[in-house]
Order: sequence, then C-alpha cells, then structure tokens
Amino acid sequence: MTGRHSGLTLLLIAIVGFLTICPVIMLIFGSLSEGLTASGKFTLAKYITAYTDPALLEVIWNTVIFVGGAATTATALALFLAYLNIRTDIPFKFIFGIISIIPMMIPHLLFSVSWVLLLNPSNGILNLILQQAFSLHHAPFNIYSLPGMVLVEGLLDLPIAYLIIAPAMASFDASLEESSRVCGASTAKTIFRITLPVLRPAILAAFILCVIRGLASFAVPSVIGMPGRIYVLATHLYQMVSTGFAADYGKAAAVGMSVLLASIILIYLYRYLTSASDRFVTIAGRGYKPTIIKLQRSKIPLFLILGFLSFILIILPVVVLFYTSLVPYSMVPSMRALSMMGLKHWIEVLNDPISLLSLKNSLFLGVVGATLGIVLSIFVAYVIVKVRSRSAGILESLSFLSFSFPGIVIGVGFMWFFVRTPLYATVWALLIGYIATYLPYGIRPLSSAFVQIHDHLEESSLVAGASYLTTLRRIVIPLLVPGIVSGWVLMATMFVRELSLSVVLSRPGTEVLAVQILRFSEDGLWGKLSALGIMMIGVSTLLVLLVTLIGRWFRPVDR
Amino acid sequence: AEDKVSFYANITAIEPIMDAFSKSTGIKGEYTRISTAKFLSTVFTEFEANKLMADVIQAPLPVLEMLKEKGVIAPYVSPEAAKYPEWTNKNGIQLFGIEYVGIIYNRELVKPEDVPKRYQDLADPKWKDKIVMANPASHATTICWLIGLRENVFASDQEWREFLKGLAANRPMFVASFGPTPAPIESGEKQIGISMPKYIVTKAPAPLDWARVENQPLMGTPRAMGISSKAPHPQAAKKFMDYWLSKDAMTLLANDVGEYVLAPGVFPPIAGMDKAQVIPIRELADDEIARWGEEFKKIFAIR
Amino acid sequence: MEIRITGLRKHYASDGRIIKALDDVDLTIPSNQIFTLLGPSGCGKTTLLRSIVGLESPDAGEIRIGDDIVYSSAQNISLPTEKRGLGMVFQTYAIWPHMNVYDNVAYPLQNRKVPKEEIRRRVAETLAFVQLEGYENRPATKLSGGQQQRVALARALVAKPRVILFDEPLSNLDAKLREETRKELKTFLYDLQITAVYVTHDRVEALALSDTIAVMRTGRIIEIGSPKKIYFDAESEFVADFIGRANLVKAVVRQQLPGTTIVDSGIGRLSCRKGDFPPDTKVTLCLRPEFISLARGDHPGTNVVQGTIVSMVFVGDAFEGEIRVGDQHLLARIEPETDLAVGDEVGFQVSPDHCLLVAG
Amino acid sequence: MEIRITGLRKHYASDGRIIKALDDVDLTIPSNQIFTLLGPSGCGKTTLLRSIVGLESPDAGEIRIGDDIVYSSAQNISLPTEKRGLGMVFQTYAIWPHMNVYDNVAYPLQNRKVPKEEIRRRVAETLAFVQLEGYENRPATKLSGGQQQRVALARALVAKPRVILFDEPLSNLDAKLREETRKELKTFLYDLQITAVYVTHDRVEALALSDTIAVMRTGRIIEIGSPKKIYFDAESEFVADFIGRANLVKAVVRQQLPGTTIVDSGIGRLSCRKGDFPPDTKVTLCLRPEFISLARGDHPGTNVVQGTIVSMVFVGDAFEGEIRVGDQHLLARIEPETDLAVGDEVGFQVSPDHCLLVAG
Ligand SMILES: Nc1ncnc2c1ncn2[C@@H]1O[C@H](COP(=O)(O)OP(=O)(O)OP(=O)(O)O)[C@@H](O)[C@H]1O
Ligand SMILES: Nc1ncnc2c1ncn2[C@@H]1O[C@H](COP(=O)(O)OP(=O)(O)OP(=O)(O)O)[C@@H](O)[C@H]1O
Ligand SMILES: [Fe+3]
Ligand SMILES: [Mg+2]
Ligand SMILES: [Mg+2]
Repeated sequence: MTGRHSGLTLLLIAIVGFLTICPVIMLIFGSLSEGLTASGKFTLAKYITAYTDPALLEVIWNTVIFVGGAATTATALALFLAYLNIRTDIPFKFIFGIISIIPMMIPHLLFSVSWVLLLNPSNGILNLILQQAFSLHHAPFNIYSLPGMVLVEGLLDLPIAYLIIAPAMASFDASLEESSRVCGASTAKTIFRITLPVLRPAILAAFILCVIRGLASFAVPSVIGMPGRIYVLATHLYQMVSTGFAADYGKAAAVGMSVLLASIILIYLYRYLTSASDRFVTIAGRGYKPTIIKLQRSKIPLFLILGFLSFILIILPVVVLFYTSLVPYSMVPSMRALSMMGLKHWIEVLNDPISLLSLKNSLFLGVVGATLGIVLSIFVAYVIVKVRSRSAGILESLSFLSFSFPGIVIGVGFMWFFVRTPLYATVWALLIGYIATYLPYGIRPLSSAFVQIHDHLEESSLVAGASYLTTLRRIVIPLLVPGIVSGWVLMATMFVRELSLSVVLSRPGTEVLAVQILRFSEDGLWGKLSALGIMMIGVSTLLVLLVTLIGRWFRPVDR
Repeated sequence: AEDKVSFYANITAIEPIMDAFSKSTGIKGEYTRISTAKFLSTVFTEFEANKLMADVIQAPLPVLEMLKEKGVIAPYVSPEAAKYPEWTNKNGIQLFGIEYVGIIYNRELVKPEDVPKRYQDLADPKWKDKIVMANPASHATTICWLIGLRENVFASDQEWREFLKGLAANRPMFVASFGPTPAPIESGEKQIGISMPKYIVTKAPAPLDWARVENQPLMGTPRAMGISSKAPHPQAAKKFMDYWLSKDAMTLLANDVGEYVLAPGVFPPIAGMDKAQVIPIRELADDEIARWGEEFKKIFAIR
Repeated sequence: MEIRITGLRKHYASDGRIIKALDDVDLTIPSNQIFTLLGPSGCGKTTLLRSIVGLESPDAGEIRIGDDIVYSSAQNISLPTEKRGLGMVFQTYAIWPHMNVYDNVAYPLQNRKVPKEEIRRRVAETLAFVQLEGYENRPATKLSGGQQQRVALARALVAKPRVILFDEPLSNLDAKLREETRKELKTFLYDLQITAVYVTHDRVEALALSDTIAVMRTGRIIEIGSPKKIYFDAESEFVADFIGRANLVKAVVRQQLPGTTIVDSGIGRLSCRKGDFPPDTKVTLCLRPEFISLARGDHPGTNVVQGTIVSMVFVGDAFEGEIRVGDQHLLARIEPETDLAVGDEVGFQVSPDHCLLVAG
Repeated sequence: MEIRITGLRKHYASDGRIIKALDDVDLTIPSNQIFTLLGPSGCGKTTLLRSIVGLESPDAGEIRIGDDIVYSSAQNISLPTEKRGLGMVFQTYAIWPHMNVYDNVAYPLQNRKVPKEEIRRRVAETLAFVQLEGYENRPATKLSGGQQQRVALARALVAKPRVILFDEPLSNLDAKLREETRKELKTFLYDLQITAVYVTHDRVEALALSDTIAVMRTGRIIEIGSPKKIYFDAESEFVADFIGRANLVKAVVRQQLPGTTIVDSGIGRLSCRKGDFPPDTKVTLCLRPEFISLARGDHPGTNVVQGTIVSMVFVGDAFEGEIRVGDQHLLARIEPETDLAVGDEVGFQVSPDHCLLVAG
C-alpha cells in the first residue's frame, strides 16, 4: 500500500504547500524586514520588541484560558447535541441539527454584540429580567469577563465541533455500546468508557480545530474582551498594529509565529494520540447495524433541556439580532421600542447596490469555493488517514499552516503574496485564499469519517478490479457522504461570512458580505448590520438545507 | 479613455457623493474603503508591486504625509482649494475636514443640568461606570485627542493629569474604536462617551446629543486627500478632487454623513455646531503615539 | 434462572414489505440448562436473543427472567439491558477497539465493583480458559478473527452472570479449538449451574452442547426437544432436514401394520417406523446417511434398496457417498477403509426403525 | 493459473515483540485446483492470502501468478491489487453498506465494462447460485450475517476471475447451507477450471473441497498434500492432530518387522503401520476415533485394547465416546444405534494399518 501513494502524496504536498506556504513565507519575510512591507532590509528588531513586551505573559495566560475554555465548551456541547441528535430518538432532530450549526452562519461580531445586549451588567436584557424576577441589586451576569468570552466563543465554535463529531457518531457501530450495557454498565458509563474513547479521533479533531479557531478569533476578544479589559493574543496583536497610523503587520506576524508553532505542536500531538487508527474503526462491513437508542423515560426531560439550551444559547441571540434590525437604533425592548419597529433598515440594505453585489459574490464564493475545497480535502484526508507515512504527516501539517495564523495577520500575508500574481484584486484571489486558509474545515470532518471505514471495504473494491479512482468514486465517497456534507457546510458557511482575508483582498466589484458588515459596524449602523446579518444567515441556511437534502438523497447507509 | 476614477479612502458612507460625481462628470467613481489600520500597508504593498490602482487617496493627514514621503502622492492644488483657508493646503495635500471628537450623551437618560459643560466634568464621580470610550492605549485618534486636550484645553500638564486620573477612576468601558461607541449610549448601557458628533446625524433618530463645552474647542485629526503619483487616470483624478472640494460635494458630506468640513459656511446639521470651535490636532508621529499609548495604559490601568 | 417468553412479536418494515423477525413466540427456557436456538440464517435467532437481553424492544409480548418481568408490552415494562444482569457474546465480537485484551475482559467486573485483586485473578483465569494467556496487553484490534472471538467469550464469562447468551460464539474458531472450547464451555456451564441460551446454525454444536434445542423458522419456534428427540423423532420435514444430513424421499402411505407403516416411495416399497398417518397420505420418508450401510452387489431380504454410486467425497472420518436409486439421489456415509468406488452397483438393507416418516 | 511463492516473509512488530506472520514461505499452488490453506487461528493464513492479492506488502520474497511476477522484493515489483485480476471473499464480508445487493454483486462486472444486459443476466445467475434471488433491492445493511456472507461470495464469483481467493467464506453459514454451498462451490470451481486458494480452519471443509491442502503453523507451511495423504499419512503430530480427530498416544518403537512396526504405548503393545524409525525411538501413535469399533466385554486376538466408557456425547450421526484405557483417554466414534452406555467395559481390535506413527 505504500509505493502507489507516494505520487499522490507528493502532488498533494505540492498543491497544498503552494496554497499555504506562500502567504506564510511572505509573513516570515514581513516579520524579518524593515518597514511596512515584506521586502525591506533584514532585521530582527520586530521579534525583539514583540517578545520583550512585558504584557505578553498575562496575555498568553488569558489566551490559554479563553481558548481552552471555549474549545472545551464547544466540544462538550457538540457531543451532547450530536449524541442526542444522532444516536437517540429525541424528537425534532432536524431542527436541532440546524440549530447547532446556526452560530456558524452568524457573523461573529453580530453574535457577540447580541450577547452584549443580553448580558451586559448595566442593562442586559437577561440581567434585567433576572434582577426583576429575583429582586437582585446587582446584575447576576457580566458578559465582559473571561467566562463570558469563553461562553460566546464556545458557542461560535460549536458548529465546527458538531460537524466533525456528528458524522463520526452516525457511523458508530452500536454493538460496541450494546456489549457494554450487557456487561452491566449504565448508559452514562457506556458513554464515558466506550462511546467517547472510541470517538476519540473525532473529539480530538474537534477540540484542536476549536483551539486553533479560538486563537485566530477576533470578534469576541474585541467586542467582549476589550470592554472587560481582558486581552488575549488577537487583541494584543490588534493593539500592536493599530497604535499609530503606520500599522506594522510584520511585528504582528512575529508574534503570530509562536501561535503557528503552538498549532503545529497541537497537530502533532493529535496525530500521536490517534496513531493507531485501526483502534477506531467502527464500520467493518460485517453485521453493521446503526441502532437508534430509545430514550423512553428520559426523552421528555432531555428534550426540554436541549430545547432550553438551544433557545437560550442560540435562538435568543438571533432573536435579538432580528429585533435590532427592526428598531431604529439600539434600545432595550419596551412598549415604545415595539411601537417604533419598522423595516427601514431592511429597505435600505435591499436598495444598496453594494450590499446586493456582496450578497451575490459571497454566494458564489460559498458554493464554488466549498465545492473545490471539498474535492481537495477528500484527497488530502485520504492520504492523511489511510497512508499515514511521514510525508502524509507533512501534508497534514501543511494544511493547517495558514489556518493557524491569527486572522488579522494572515490576510496581510495573502495580500503580500497575491500582489505578486495577476490574480490580485480579483474574485479568484479570494477563492484561493479562502480554500487555502480553511482547508482544515474540509479535511477534519472527512478524515474522522475516513477513519471509520474499514479497510476491507476499499480492499474488496480493488480486488473487484476497480482502480483507486473508481474505488474513491464508488465506494469511499458514498460512504463519506456525512463527512462531505459536514465539510461542505463548514466551508460554505465560513466562506459566506469570511472576514479576515476579505477585508484585505476585496476590492470594488469583489465586495463580500462580511466586508460590507464590517463597514456598517465601523459606522455604528447596527440596524443595517443586523438586517444584512440576517440575510447572511438566510443565505447560509439555504445552502445548508440544500446540501443536507442532497446528502440525504445520497445517504450511504440506509436506516 | 479616462471614464473611471479609483478612490481609496477611509472616510465612510460617501456613496451619495460618488453617485453625484458620476452624474455630473460622466466618470465612474470606484470607491475602495480601507480601514485606517490597514491603510498604509495596503497602499505601500500595492505601490511597491506596481499594482496601486488608486487615482485619488484620502486618509487622515499623518497617513497621507507618510505616503507623500514615500513618493506615493503627487502634489496637486485644485482650483477649488482657493476657497478653503490657507492652512488646509499642505504642499499638494489638501485638507477638507476634521474627524471631530466630542462628548456624546443620551439625552433621554442624562438630565439637562447634568450635561457636562467642560471636558473636566467627565472626571466627576457621578459618571462612574457610565462612560464609554475607545481604548486610549491603542486607538490612535483617541490618543491624539487626549494629547489635544493637553495642548489646547488644559492650563497645565498637572491639571490634565488630574483630569485623566478622574476619568480613569470612573472606569470607562473601552471599545476598539469609535464605531462601537454610540451603540451603548443609544441603548442606555452607558450614558455618555467620548465619540464623534457625526453619529447624531447618521444614527438619527437615536436620542444622542453632544455636550456644548463652553469656551473649549472640539478637536480632531484632519482629513486629507491627494492624487496618486502613479494614477492610472490622472485627468479623471483631478476632476474628482475638484468635484470633491466643491461646495456641492462638501454640503452632501456634511448633511448626509455629519462630517465637519472645512469648506467655508458649510456645517453639519447638528444644532449648535455652526457656533462651535473645531480645531485640528497637532500631528503626532507614530512613536509619539505609541509612547503616549503606553502612558495611558498605566494611567487607565488597562492591564 | 428460568426464562419465560410469551407472545413475543417483532416486525421490521423493509422496502414496504414486513419481515416477521419474531412471530408470536412462546417459549420457556428451563433453568440451568443449555438451551439452543437453532435455525437457518435470517430466521430471527439473533432478534430473539437481543430481545431477551434488552437490546431490541419487541412490538408485543412478555419476557420473564426468573421472577422478574423484564419486558411486558401489556404492563409497559422494559428493564434496561444493564439491569438485567446477563452476559452475552455477540456475533460481531463487539470487542472494544480502544482497549487491550485485559481491559476488555476486566470491564464487566469493574462495572460490578469487584476489588482490583479479584479482578486480576478472575481475568487471568478466564483468559487461560480461552487460551489467551500472555495476550493481556495486546491491543484488541491486533488480534486475528478467532482471537477476537475468544476475547468476547472471556468477557461474557468473566462475571458469571445469572443467564448467559451466546450468538454463534464459536463460528470463527478453527475446528479443533471449536471442539475443545465447546467441550470446556459445556463443563464450565454445568459447573456454574447457569442458564445458557445459545444461538447457532451449526447442528453438531447444537446437538453436542444442548440440553434442549428449539428449532426456529421464519420467526417461529417450530419444534422443541432434547437433541435425540429432535434428531430421531422430528415432527416436520424441515426439522428433520435441518438437524442432520437427511435423505428426504416423497412417499405415500400404503398400509398400517402393527408396529410398522408400509409406504411406497421413490426408492421402492419400504416398511417404516410406525407413523400416525391414514393410508394414502402423502408423507416424506427421512433416511439418515449413517444408517445406509452400502455393500456391493445384490442384497437379499426385505427393506432393501439397490443403486449406483455416483460420487464419493473424502471428508476424513468417512466418505460422503451419493447413490442413484431410480431417479432419486441418496446420501450415504461410507466407511473410510471401503473398497467401493464410483460406478459400483450397491445395495443396502435398512431397518424400519431408521425409516422416519414425517408430514410431507 | 499457477501461483508460485518463494521466500515470502512478513513480520509484524507488536508491543516490542516480533510476530512472524509469514516466515519464509515457499509454496506452489497448482493451476486449476482448489488449494486450501489450513491452520489454527493466527497462523498467518489471512496474511498469506492478502499478500497474494496485493493488499499486504510482504517484507521479502516473490509471488508469481502464471507467468507474471506480481510481487518481488528483489526486482522491486509490486503490481497493484486491481491489476492482478483476482477475486476474493473477505473474512469480514466487506459488503458495501451504501449499495443494495444487486449493486454489490454487479460492481466487479461494471469495472470490467461488461454490457448492462450481460451484467443483469450474470448477477441474476450468481444470486440464484447463492440462494439470494429476490434480494436484489435489499440494502446491504438489512441482511442477516449469513445473507451478507452470501452476497460477498456472489460478488467474488460473478466476474469469473483467473484466480479466486477465499478467506473462510463459509464460516457464517448454517450447516445445511454450508454443505450445499460447499458442494456447489466445488462444482462451480471445477466447471470454471479456475485456481482457487481457500483459507479455512474447518477441516471437513478443507478435506471435502480441496485438491491439495497446505497446513500452516506460526507463519510456516509445514505439510502439503492431497486430503488423503494429509489425513492418513501426516508426517507430524501437529498435522495429524489438526486435520481430524485423533487419539495421540506416546509410544516407543520396540521392533521393526517386515510390513509392521511394533511399539509399546500408553495403551499397550501394538503392531502399527510400518514407520521408518529405529528401535527405541520415541514416537506418537495416532489412532483416529472412527477406526475404533467398540464392543462390550473382552476381545480375543492381537492388537486389542480394553477400557471403560467414561462419556458419550450425542452428535447426531454418532456418539462421541470417550474411553479410559489405563490413564489414557481415547476418543471413539460410537454408532448411533448402539446399546453401549457410560460405565461399560469395552474393547476393540485395531488393524495395524490404522495405527499411524508420527515423529513425537
Ligand atoms: N433492522 C432491520 N431492519 C429490517 N430487517 C431486519 C433488521 N434486522 C434484521 N432484519 C431481518 O430480520 C430477519 C431476522 O434477522 P436475525 O438477525 O434475527 O436472523 P438470524 O437468525 O440471527 O440470522 P443469522 O444466522 O444469519 O445471523 C432477517 O430476515 C433479517 O433480514
Ligand atoms: N497489523 C498487525 N499488527 C500486528 N500483528 C498482526 C497484524 N495483523 C495480524 N497480526 C498477527 O499476525 C498473525 C497472523 O495473522 P492472520 O490474520 O494472518 O491469522 P489467520 O491465520 O488468518 O487467523 P484466523 O484464522 O483467526 O483468521 C497473528 O498472530 C496476528 O495476531
Ligand atoms: Fe471570528
Ligand atoms: Mg444472527
Ligand atoms: Mg484470518
């Protein structure tokens, strides 16, 4: 199995390497050169100033708690949701499935602002309600705190974790759990000793992806962290580049290098922890029976818990958003606010040619980008999971390279790179940049789906005279459909609301939604912002519904 | 063939002017908006790679000066500039407005008698936990503005520092830039803030008003513009700049966007603004800003 | 522990058709016996077993284990699997891939809060029983198929449950090991004085291991009895055929004599074991190959059948011979040191006792 | 198509120990024969099969199929699986869960670009062969274990490959179906005139199906021969024991006479089949249970053994009897209509031809 794959592996390394190394190399140049571009004289000064900053230590500590907490929250919630949704007969599954990926579609900035409106200590809506209900003197919650940041970022990362864990859950061989129950373990114990450990690759993948995303996240640290005076790496970098008019991204890149290093270490750790891939094979092709667990008595309580959580954590912020788009300016809900509601912001946005253009561009980028991205991801995930040679390891690390950089610097890296190509200022630059940066969104769910396909299923296809490509097309890909759907959804919704790269690379004619949203936010136009944000959610939901339906049509395992 | 002009700017909400320009000249105006934080690196990068598409560039004065230093800006004095005060023309760079900063408050929550009459009033303990402002450790315009207070308002450094201490003791909420400052004031999360009076126009009918400080000036960084030395459409660029500086365009800017413009006799539709004294802040070099940023970090106990 | 099943029903819908995996099964599994469910593939054995253990929820019926009702559709009772205190060996092994052999086997004891030392001892004992000493630290996925099966066996036995259920536990062991394990399993189960429900489609396994055999077909229990009863005295053609090699020949009852029934069959007129059929009934004559002792040439006497050998397959302890009698083919066991060869004209005399008549 | 394997080696490292799954295997599999690899669980059968089909890359050695070198470590050749044109039935079935039965079986033909009509015809034919008519549209996951196995079989047969490899293909079929399928498989393979490599640990299957049997043990081929040769004339105790039930008794050669060897054994002095051992050699006497014909009471004559029946297990066509002779236990086949019972004093006379001596 070794020789035949080295060609494919090398080709993929070349493609992925080209996509991800180029901007990173530009950033390395930038961090080592004088001046504001990547082509100045060599200097180490940027590293020295960046790393001798006495504030760095506290920033790193905050970052660790923020990122670790958010990733844990996201993964735990995703596990809970995915387990109930996929393995049990909880009612209204389809709705919960959609709900758990809604935060993926909301611009992070808006989601954070919604939470501020809900939980700020002065007049947060939820705080006011609780204060009244329990006649408290002080607001019970303060969103401007580390736990607040962890909560909101955790919710924002929930879809990533969910979309990685759900397919793994779906292809879990139930007899592994059944035998545990026969062995006298309760459902809970079975979950902790059998289900979760067997799902370890997916769980780790989800966690690590969330960690890396958390490191790059800017919306939550700036909207919630800054007012709470809690600085994490992203806001530290922002502060570093924005103090003064000549923003020095080279210096930010210098700090980014250590984030990159940390990410690469995490990826290797992940590979090490899941190295015995056959320990996690769950579809063997023998007596494989996906079984739905009947919840019986705990059905209603669990349904209520799930419903309550979804409502508080996800639906409420969206409702707040909707509300914001209807009132003329930010105001606490009241009879007066109700009387002032109108569609003014919606009409303005719908009459704004740039907003409409950006809607169109984002839709294009979402659909085409995610499709191309997923094709590349299938090959990469295949090599990463099934070949597992040293070069496969290199490939995996490469795929994370540009993803691992904090958002506010990687865009500049791509600008420094694309400006040297004829693609600069075209929609293709955005497309390639998106795919290169968010490749892990495609690779992760696919590789955790790959892990679970028993080798025999592929091998018997080879024996049946099918070439590797035919095997991929007829056996592997159909079995991967849940992973493909997840990856596509992750990529498409990401691309629809992508900001970090777009804000640098988009030009007149190639405006995209997130950039338009950023403009509204810079002007403080929350109403229009919310209206456009909801349209964005609408576009994403449409894409998600569409691909989920297509996925169902091609569902691999009839149940 | 110059049917197009490309305008790089950090000023916002200027689509009406672009449209009006196209209508009156038949040249299509393309507006590329770049945030201040990315302005210099974007323009420099494109310039070095010979990919700079801008014909006309607009940015805060310090940015434009740095661009000029690198040869990105070709001096141009528009005939329209003659109507402007002399100090607005800086060797081919034209100033046309001031990004003015002031004290903004929620007129439904702040009783008229409580509205500050002097900047010093912000240090009054009654505002504790009620103030919002951009982060004085990193937000360049806010830093400049605080320095502006020191140089133009306060009698002594001592007094100024007292004021800062009082302000810090009120534990203002810091946000990343001016953009997020009005929302908490509108919604009542905070009552007062250091922000831009133009929001009173753009965010109408929000209950915002500005504190008419008595005998104290409003201050801000000048907005400047110039023509790119490698402009792909040099003629159109000039036409654009001429149009931009015309009274028509400036009136649009003032009325629609609430900008404080330097065209004589044009004022934003904000009550009392025609009487206000609005002055530009001295230009600060980047390292000076950074140094003050560090200083404010300590004063405001940001870490 | 006795298991009493009444009116158990489980239907699956597939492609619009309804598959009756369990079709109103009534069954009493006696205490401390080895009880075997035997039947062709797809007849519902696994479904029945899973219903007993609580992994499948039937559509209707009742299941009692000892005095406890563990499932009852009428009373709306359904005890969860882990509370039923049973042991089970799965058809798919269901070895946990993330644990090594020791952890797999120790798991049921850990759930029962057995002290560490005791666990160590009993796991070692059980691993020795399934001939897997020294494999404690092997990851479960690095075992051959048979080794995995033995781990599953060890895991089910280790906690000495009150009832143990087996779903074809020996099917992946090699013949020698299968035989040995079967024997040891039998001893072990007798020693434990435990109720064992055993699913298999291997008749030798069923006959050798069981106290009682229940033969299933398309979701129904069609016959229950001791191995000998099932083998020699089957009531239906299906059971007679399924439980052992059998020559089934269509026949018509001619005459009822005291102690014997005379039939006309495809292989001639034969005097058979007394069967309760009126004359002219169409029946099936069941003749087991091991009662056909071939000899060359013509045979004198009654109940004689003559034919030609058409094939002989060596299977070790004998040849499986096929003889043509008229247009019938009969299977016969031929001693290994025979001098018969394909093409020989042969005959045999069969005792009426070995000619079983079943409803055709 | 002849398969020639030379010096094939495959080692696995596990827990720091090295497992020699294939230990310099030399083997020639003759053309158009059914060739069986027989051996206990974990001896490397699957590994050998997978190396032939190209799914495992050995560490060293050479594999030729016909005139093509498909693998050679020396020449650095390794033909990919799909180019080897073989058919295979996997131990885990490897039925594709996303396809229905028809698509699973049609797949190999589709890859060979057979016309649609032809595919339909051949799939129908093959499904009929494995008794799965009418299951065409059933999703593969909605089949019982045995049904899945049959789909796998159909899939491997459908394209009539030049060599077909089987990894325990019948182990999950019930006995009746297994026997029938085995027979039909044999006919089918002969009709096809195809080389078949068959892995099993079921000795009856191996004996009945094979032209040649190779017995494996811990990564090595230890004996090759026809079924009869392996059964009656095994060279080693291991093979003699593994290929069929055998009573193995320690013995010492006393005397070499013309045509016979006299030994002293745990069950007395016996005259045995001529074996090439000098006097005083320690050997093992192998006595198959089917050659032990027990009768009650004392026996006259030579080569007589006397003992007591200690157990009798009914297995359908016979009892498996266990007799104690001194402190030896012997297994004997007892006819089903016997009147012997546990506790009876019995004896038997055994022909010297049935007393095989193997190196002990
Ligand atoms: N989830 C299901 N959906 C539809 N039909 C099913 C399902 N599970 C089993 N069946 C069908 O129910 C019948 C009984 O299945 P079961 O697994 O109990 O058979 P079995 O007797 O154990 O067979 P085997 O010996 O092959 O394991 C079979 O026809 C099978 O195809
Ligand atoms: N990937 C692996 N890593 C380590 N050891 C392995 C691996 N695969 C197989 N083995 C070991 O190699 C030996 C031979 O395995 P193989 O699967 O060929 O046995 P087998 O003869 O087919 O057994 P069975 O009849 O149980 O299927 C066994 O001891 C097995 O544990
Ligand atoms: Fe974000
Ligand atoms: Mg079954
Ligand atoms: Mg094997």
